[in-house]
Amino acid sequence: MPEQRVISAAQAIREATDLAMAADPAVIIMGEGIADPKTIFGTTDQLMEKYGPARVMEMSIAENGFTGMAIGAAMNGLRPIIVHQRVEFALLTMEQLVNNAAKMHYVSNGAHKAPIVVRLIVGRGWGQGPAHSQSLETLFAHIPGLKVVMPASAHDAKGLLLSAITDDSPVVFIEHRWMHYVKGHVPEGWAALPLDGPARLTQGDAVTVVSNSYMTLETIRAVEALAAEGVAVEHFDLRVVRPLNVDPIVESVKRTGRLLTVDTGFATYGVGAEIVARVMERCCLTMKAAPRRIGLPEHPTPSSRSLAAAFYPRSPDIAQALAELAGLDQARITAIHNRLAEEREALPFDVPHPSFQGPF
Amino acid sequence: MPEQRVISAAQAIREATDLAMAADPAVIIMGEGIADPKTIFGTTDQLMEKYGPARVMEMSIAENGFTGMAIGAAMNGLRPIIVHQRVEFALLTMEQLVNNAAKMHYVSNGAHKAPIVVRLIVGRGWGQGPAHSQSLETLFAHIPGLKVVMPASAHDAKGLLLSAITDDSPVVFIEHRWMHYVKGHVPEGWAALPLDGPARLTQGDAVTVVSNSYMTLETIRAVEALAAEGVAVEHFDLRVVRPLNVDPIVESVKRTGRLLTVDTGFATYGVGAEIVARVMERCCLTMKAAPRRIGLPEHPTPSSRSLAAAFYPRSPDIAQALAELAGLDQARITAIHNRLAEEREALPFDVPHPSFQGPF
Amino acid sequence: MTEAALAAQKDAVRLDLYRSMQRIRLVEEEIAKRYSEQEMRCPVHLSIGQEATAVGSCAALRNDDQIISSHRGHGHYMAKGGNLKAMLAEIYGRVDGCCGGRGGSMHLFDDSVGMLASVPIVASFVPLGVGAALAYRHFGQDRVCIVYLGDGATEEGVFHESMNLAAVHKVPVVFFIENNSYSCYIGLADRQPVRPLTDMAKAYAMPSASVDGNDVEAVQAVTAQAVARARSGGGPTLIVADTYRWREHCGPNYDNDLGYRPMAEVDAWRARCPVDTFGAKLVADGVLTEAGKAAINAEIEAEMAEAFAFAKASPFPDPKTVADRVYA
Amino acid sequence: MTEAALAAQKDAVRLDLYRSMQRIRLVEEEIAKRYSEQEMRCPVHLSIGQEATAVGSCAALRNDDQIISSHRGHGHYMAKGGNLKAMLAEIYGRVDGCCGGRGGSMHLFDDSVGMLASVPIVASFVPLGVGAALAYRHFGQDRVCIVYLGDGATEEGVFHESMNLAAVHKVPVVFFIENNSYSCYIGLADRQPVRPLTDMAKAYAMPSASVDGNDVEAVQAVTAQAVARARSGGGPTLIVADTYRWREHCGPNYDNDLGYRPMAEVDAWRARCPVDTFGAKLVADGVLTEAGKAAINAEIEAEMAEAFAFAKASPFPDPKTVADRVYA
Ligand SMILES: Cc1ncc(C[n+]2csc(CCOP(=O)(O)OP(=O)(O)O)c2C)c(N)n1
Ligand SMILES: Cc1ncc(C[n+]2csc(CCOP(=O)(O)OP(=O)(O)O)c2C)c(N)n1
Ligand SMILES: [Mg+2]
Ligand SMILES: [Mg+2]
Repeated sequence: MPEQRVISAAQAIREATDLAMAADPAVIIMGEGIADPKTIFGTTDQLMEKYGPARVMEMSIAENGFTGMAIGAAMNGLRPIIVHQRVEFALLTMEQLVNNAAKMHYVSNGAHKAPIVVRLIVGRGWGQGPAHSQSLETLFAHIPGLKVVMPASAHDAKGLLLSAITDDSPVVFIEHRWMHYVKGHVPEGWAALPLDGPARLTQGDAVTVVSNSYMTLETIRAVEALAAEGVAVEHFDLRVVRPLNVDPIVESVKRTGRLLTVDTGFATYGVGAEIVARVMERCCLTMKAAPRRIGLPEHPTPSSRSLAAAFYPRSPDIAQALAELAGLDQARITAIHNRLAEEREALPFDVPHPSFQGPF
Repeated sequence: MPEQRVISAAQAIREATDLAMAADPAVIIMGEGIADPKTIFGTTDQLMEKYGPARVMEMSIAENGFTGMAIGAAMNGLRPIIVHQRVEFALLTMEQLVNNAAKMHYVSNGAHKAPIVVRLIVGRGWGQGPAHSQSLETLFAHIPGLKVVMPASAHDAKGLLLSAITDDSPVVFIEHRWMHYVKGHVPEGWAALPLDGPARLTQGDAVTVVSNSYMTLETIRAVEALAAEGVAVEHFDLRVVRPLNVDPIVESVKRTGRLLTVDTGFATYGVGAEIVARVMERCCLTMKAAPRRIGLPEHPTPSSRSLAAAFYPRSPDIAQALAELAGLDQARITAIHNRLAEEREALPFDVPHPSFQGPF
Repeated sequence: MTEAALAAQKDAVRLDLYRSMQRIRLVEEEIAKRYSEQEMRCPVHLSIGQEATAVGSCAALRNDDQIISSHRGHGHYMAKGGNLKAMLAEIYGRVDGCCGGRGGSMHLFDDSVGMLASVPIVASFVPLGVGAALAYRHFGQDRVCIVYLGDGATEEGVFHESMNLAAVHKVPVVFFIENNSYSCYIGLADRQPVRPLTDMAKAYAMPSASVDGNDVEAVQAVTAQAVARARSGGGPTLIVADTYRWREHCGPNYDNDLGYRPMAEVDAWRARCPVDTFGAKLVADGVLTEAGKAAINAEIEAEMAEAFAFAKASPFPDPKTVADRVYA
Repeated sequence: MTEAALAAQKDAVRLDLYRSMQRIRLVEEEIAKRYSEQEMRCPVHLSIGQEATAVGSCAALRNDDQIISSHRGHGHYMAKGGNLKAMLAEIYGRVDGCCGGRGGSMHLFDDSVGMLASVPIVASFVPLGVGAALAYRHFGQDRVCIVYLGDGATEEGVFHESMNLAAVHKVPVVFFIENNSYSCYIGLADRQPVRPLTDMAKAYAMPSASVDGNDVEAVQAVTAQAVARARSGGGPTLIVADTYRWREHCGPNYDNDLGYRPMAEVDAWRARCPVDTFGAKLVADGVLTEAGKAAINAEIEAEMAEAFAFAKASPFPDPKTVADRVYA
């Protein structure tokens, strides 16, 4: 068997972009800092050298303007990828995304397309604070006409980004900053993955858990902890937040009768709310326990690390919820929680893992 | 008993604004067209004459800029009311609202306040089309630090607006265009109503229904139709979308075991999703039927009235869902639906009621 | 070509300008007249009084050039050679409308004549035009895009972002401001400091020009320069054309009774009617006769009669298609 | 006052300018030095090299005037008389920080010295300053607000909306552009057309001034004029001060090895160090001696030692308070 290649999600994103640009001269990339020495955490590395400034367009600090520019260019046949270093910067572009990008195809009765990809990066850690850390996928997922993708692995980051770029509709592609560091087996070449919804990461009959983006990584740890206790959790990584395909989740909950959702963004009016609602519309009368949700609490992100530690739910919290849903006794619940919590206490809360050096 | 005064919601909004401006010189109003001859559907009528241009500030077409201006003014002690003639114009202001208004108090550790009211009007009818008809309450309700209010009656419009203006936090106040015409008993004077959540409009043990804004009016008609059939529906008008108080709804669903939500905005990732999720977290195991949701479908608003008629859910749809949830037999369900549908067919779909003349 | 042939060609061009303005005028007046039938159930923003800006500027374009417009887009669509049937059917909400009835008056899209889009959110379409023009360069085309915007739209930040982006990237775009000095009922002085609107171009070292927006030939001349500059790689230009909206901001009526603008102002602008003054000039120059005018009117009336009949006969879109084409 | 007293007063003012710049320089350098301890766990954007803009302009303000700033706000806070303990505790994420540790380096709020806010979203704070200034007038106060922004921030539409709004409403605000000609690693020429940044003021018929941003007295003089105009009801002014950031955009290090800017450029600006050149001038003028410099340094070192110790001793905010004060 050939040895499988391991790269980081940041490298996978760069590779997908490079492949797409090589395959189609209509693909261009626009953003602030895409050609600077930091190259958006390495995700646009060498693209300027390879494709030049006509296709790797360094932009003025004018997010709304260049988003509209991308939409207009897309209407005339280009396939722009926009990058924002933080989700928050895209708040300036909501009007363009919601009114123009999302509705162009519909309103023109199919005459126009607006195939743009908007890459948004969720900040976390190192005191990012309230305006550099929001996830906000709900804001985009609420809008018909947009697609919203949130990968959680290097493999999916590459495959889903390839499909996002070739998709004829506008796609918001949300990357968690801590996901960039995650490494995994990623096939070489054009390894597109369909934008078709949840991936089943583990099988099980005890509880169904649905997570997205970075929180999938925390959830994997929690699911492992339950597996070690003999509790088989069925874990879905949602991946595509809009259009939302809950069919595999419904099928699973019909078996397990138990559901937990884990959001990377705010819980209230979050992705989990829609999943719970859809699943309950179809499974309510066969539930064995009430559904539960985990997500960010009802306040902004504080900068100080003592407060940030109290802000972000982590694998021990997820494991505890899973164990409670599975009906374990209190002693086992506590044991699982504490084991994970100890493991976690050993690492600083505000950096993803030891290889993360910088303050940014 | 003294005769009760009947005024429209538009008049009630004007009256609340006038009272608040008279009571506190720090209250100002800012917007495009607030002092023009149309006075925002009459809601700012005579305010310029009474309070002058320093407090009734006609604004340039710069929504993001003047929203930030309002926030800065609020930090220094003013209480600006912003008005946008359509919800969509506020998409240009999301960055200001989400990052500055919502977080100012929290980030400054309580030192600053940003007491602004953002009045947003939901367009409907007369071919408004995709960019003049969205409700989008989810976009604001997802953000901790904002309050989101959606009145459905003249009485509540006045009372809740008074509280919104005196509230020390930023409040997004969403008015449906068709609600402006609704008339009702409105007390004179300072008749503030607390921003404390759902109002129970009818009592009943058969089904619980939670609606908001204009859809409360459609729901009232549906609930009446069921009452005529001897089915007692418990109807809540949500009124405050954030902070969300579901306690009375949970208490009700515990009795009825049946829940329908009716949104004015898009159903997916809508207000109903959060209500269903919260109620299910507490009532799942005692439900008699799966919860259901009604809201706008998964596409933009078409302009043509043949298409718009297929876009907006109406009282017959709500009555049908309620009847199905209540477990009525098919014949009765059909009868209820058809009766309401006939009543509806008689009126044009794209205007609220005969007194509505204009194209706007 | 002989001098006579040249003169004849010039006359023909001038007649076309007149015909195109008169077509807009008569169509808009017919829309106004029929609006009270309540069959065109969508907001309409008429361009009566502003015909010369659309016609003069579009006359400087090729068919494969593009334009992009706002809520007040009828005139632009017609001036760019738009299909009257498709426009009216759109306003009537019918399936044969240029957007299949989905957009209404404020969304006129027709690629076949280079009407890229019209968009009802003020200034929202401005960066779309910059991007559209960026694509020309990318595909090696020498096309140009005109972005039409009102004086009100210049207050939106995105207009400035777009000016800067167009200037830095030397995009082949012309920003064409139709300055009717009102945004709805609010005059310029309440919204902007007093200075020539062309001063906004200075912020981006962008060439600019002022022009009498009621003089169709002057508009054509100034636009032709800007278009030539853009086409030859010289980048964007800002044009400010002063003109006047005769009727209410939105809807078919006059609203001078509301008192938001002085009657003397209205009368002065009406006295400078872009269609009539140009017609008179053509008559004076011996290019047009009263009979010629009548013939043009008859021609337009015939086109209109057919187009209105077409629009009203066109079926409503099938409600079953309401959810189609959300995703491409 | 006698001539001698006047001269002494002038000398004292000049010494204050020097002291204030040197304080910023030494504090920022100490932050840079200690950053690798990984105890200040938040992004920091140092203003080393740009001390004269903050100090010169704040010297033109009264204590009850306000300023508003960006991600690069340390210098402004200190120049406005900010509390070093509160600033450092904030950067260290401690409960005694000016925002109780909730904001970090990019959120410095301190009403007691007129530091209205700093906000890390580029240009997002600009309209806040216009609104803050609107409130003065409303309450009959003759205060003024300075809004500090970088050259990059001028590309955001909201800056233009704010300029227009301030001009129309004649709000007592000064837009102060600290032009270090970079936005992160991208130079001005890649982001804007070539022209003086002051040309942006022409778009709003707004008075403007250019100034050497490394000459603290020139900055003070030009700002004083703008502040006087604003205070007396003359409305806003745009000031453009050219200066230079010495270290990396974000973080404590130098980044000249990255090659995004020529070393000759860096060296030329360093040779024009705002602190040292002014120090040398004061020495030449006989206002300052080497011993005086040492005394100032000692004074600042003492304040710093105390403030860093205070910050590090300050407790972390109680996690139990994390959900407090969401709503007022
Ligand atoms: C972002 C936004 N704000 C406000 C409106 C409401 N509105 C529609 S047209 C208009 C006036 C625009 O004035 P101008 O740009 O001068 O165009 P004109 O109507 O004079 O042709 C306004 C404010 C809107 N559609 N979009
Ligand atoms: C809206 C927005 N876009 C992008 C960023 C990322 N960003 C942070 S600082 C900065 C550069 C700003 O340059 P300038 O205004 O010149 O200030 P300087 O850093 O030079 O002091 C950028 C692009 C941001 N914080 N906000
Ligand atoms: Mg106008
Ligand atoms: Mg800079």
